Amino acid sequence: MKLVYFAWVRERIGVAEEEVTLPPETTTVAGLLTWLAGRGDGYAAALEHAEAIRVAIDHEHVDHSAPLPANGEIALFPPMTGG
Amino acid sequence: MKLVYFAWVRERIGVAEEEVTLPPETTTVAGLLTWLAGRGDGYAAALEHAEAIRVAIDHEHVDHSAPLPANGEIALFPPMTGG
Amino acid sequence: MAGACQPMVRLQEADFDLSAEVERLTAGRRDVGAVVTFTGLCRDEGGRLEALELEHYPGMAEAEIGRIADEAARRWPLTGLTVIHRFGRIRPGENIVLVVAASSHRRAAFEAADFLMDFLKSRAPLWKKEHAAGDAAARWVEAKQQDHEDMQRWQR
Amino acid sequence: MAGACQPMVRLQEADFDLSAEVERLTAGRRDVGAVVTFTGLCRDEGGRLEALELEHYPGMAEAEIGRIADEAARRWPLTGLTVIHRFGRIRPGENIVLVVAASSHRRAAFEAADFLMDFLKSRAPLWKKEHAAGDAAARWVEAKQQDHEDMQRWQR
Repeated sequence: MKLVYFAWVRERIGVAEEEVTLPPETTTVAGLLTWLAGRGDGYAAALEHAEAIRVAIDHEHVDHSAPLPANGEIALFPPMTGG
Repeated sequence: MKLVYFAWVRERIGVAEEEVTLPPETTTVAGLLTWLAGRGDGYAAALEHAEAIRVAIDHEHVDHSAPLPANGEIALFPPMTGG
Repeated sequence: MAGACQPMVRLQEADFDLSAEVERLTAGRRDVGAVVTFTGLCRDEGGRLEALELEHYPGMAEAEIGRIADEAARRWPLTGLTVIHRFGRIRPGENIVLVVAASSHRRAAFEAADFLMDFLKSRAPLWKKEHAAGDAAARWVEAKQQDHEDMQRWQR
Repeated sequence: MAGACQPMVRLQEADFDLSAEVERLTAGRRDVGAVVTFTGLCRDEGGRLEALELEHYPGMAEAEIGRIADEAARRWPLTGLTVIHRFGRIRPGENIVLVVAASSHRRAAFEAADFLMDFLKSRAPLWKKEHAAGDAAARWVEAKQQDHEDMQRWQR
């Protein structure tokens, strides 16, 4: 699974993107966030308030309850501040 | 008293402006419109639906109940269609 | 904020330059966050119209639009406001009217421009005559009830 | 009307040209009656700000703004719609974002531009980082509750 990060999520985790292999029991966005938070201090800092993290699957916004696809690009980022 | 006319009010009356001397009992805008309507066919045609005619005294919109000034410029015109 | 901005109002026969008018309200400034422009153009009404003729009441048109603009500058925190209305003969595709509203905040700029247009339509002493394509006689445009209702949205 | 217009969406580092973008939606046409533009500019926040850094999600930014623009083109009878959002380093007084909405009717143009800005603020994957004047550390701008409320005005 390809993960991409933006803004302070990217800065705290320390990389802009990475490939990960998820454990089979991780099947939803919420599960992914919990699993990621356990990967290290940067991840924990980025996902401290996981409910505020926005998620997109293949360039479309999704809720934390969304199922994960078999393949695809999952993006994690803070609330948007464009415009 | 100086009277100025615009758009189809001007076209029906046939002049763009004129000086008039009002009878002493004509003291309001409504009275002016009634008096004018009796001055000829063009005036009667222009003021046929007098309630729709807009009036300005010295460049400010006024109601038909407004008193006439001693001097000044009184404008008669149709509802505005700019913008 | 140092009080209401001083709006600029012009009635002119010549066309206007959108970028130049926006530039006038933003050049050298660092406090403008939002600029909304409204440009009104002459439509050909499906080919029916050959030209519009815009008549105005010189002196009062400037004064009345100035009063509407001053009211907008009091109601919203604007950094600049410009209104230009053309008169004379205008052909389809040409500009008729321009409103530029600048502010630190986007809602103020949107609302002020919207307000200006609603009041211009119903309060500014200007009248449109339509010259039809072909032989049909020219006719004065009638005021729309909708324009009056649009203006009443702003009563408070 | 021949169906919804096809919006143009661009993410770019370079500045944009307001007049050129308006011209693109009006040149050679005789059916456009109203053009509303919204330009968002970088403010210096009373001297506090030296520059903004705009980060975007390439691919998704275009896709998401495109979806918002398509929704506007379905909701309002537009003849043209353009959205340009810059990314990279932007200094006070410089442009950040442009929306141009063209229509036969002024209310459609106003509402579509207003709608686009509200949705851009809350849905487009872009993030602003403020570089302060002096020695202060750069910091990410926080999303405002007001922006979320602005977007909800359009729910129906």
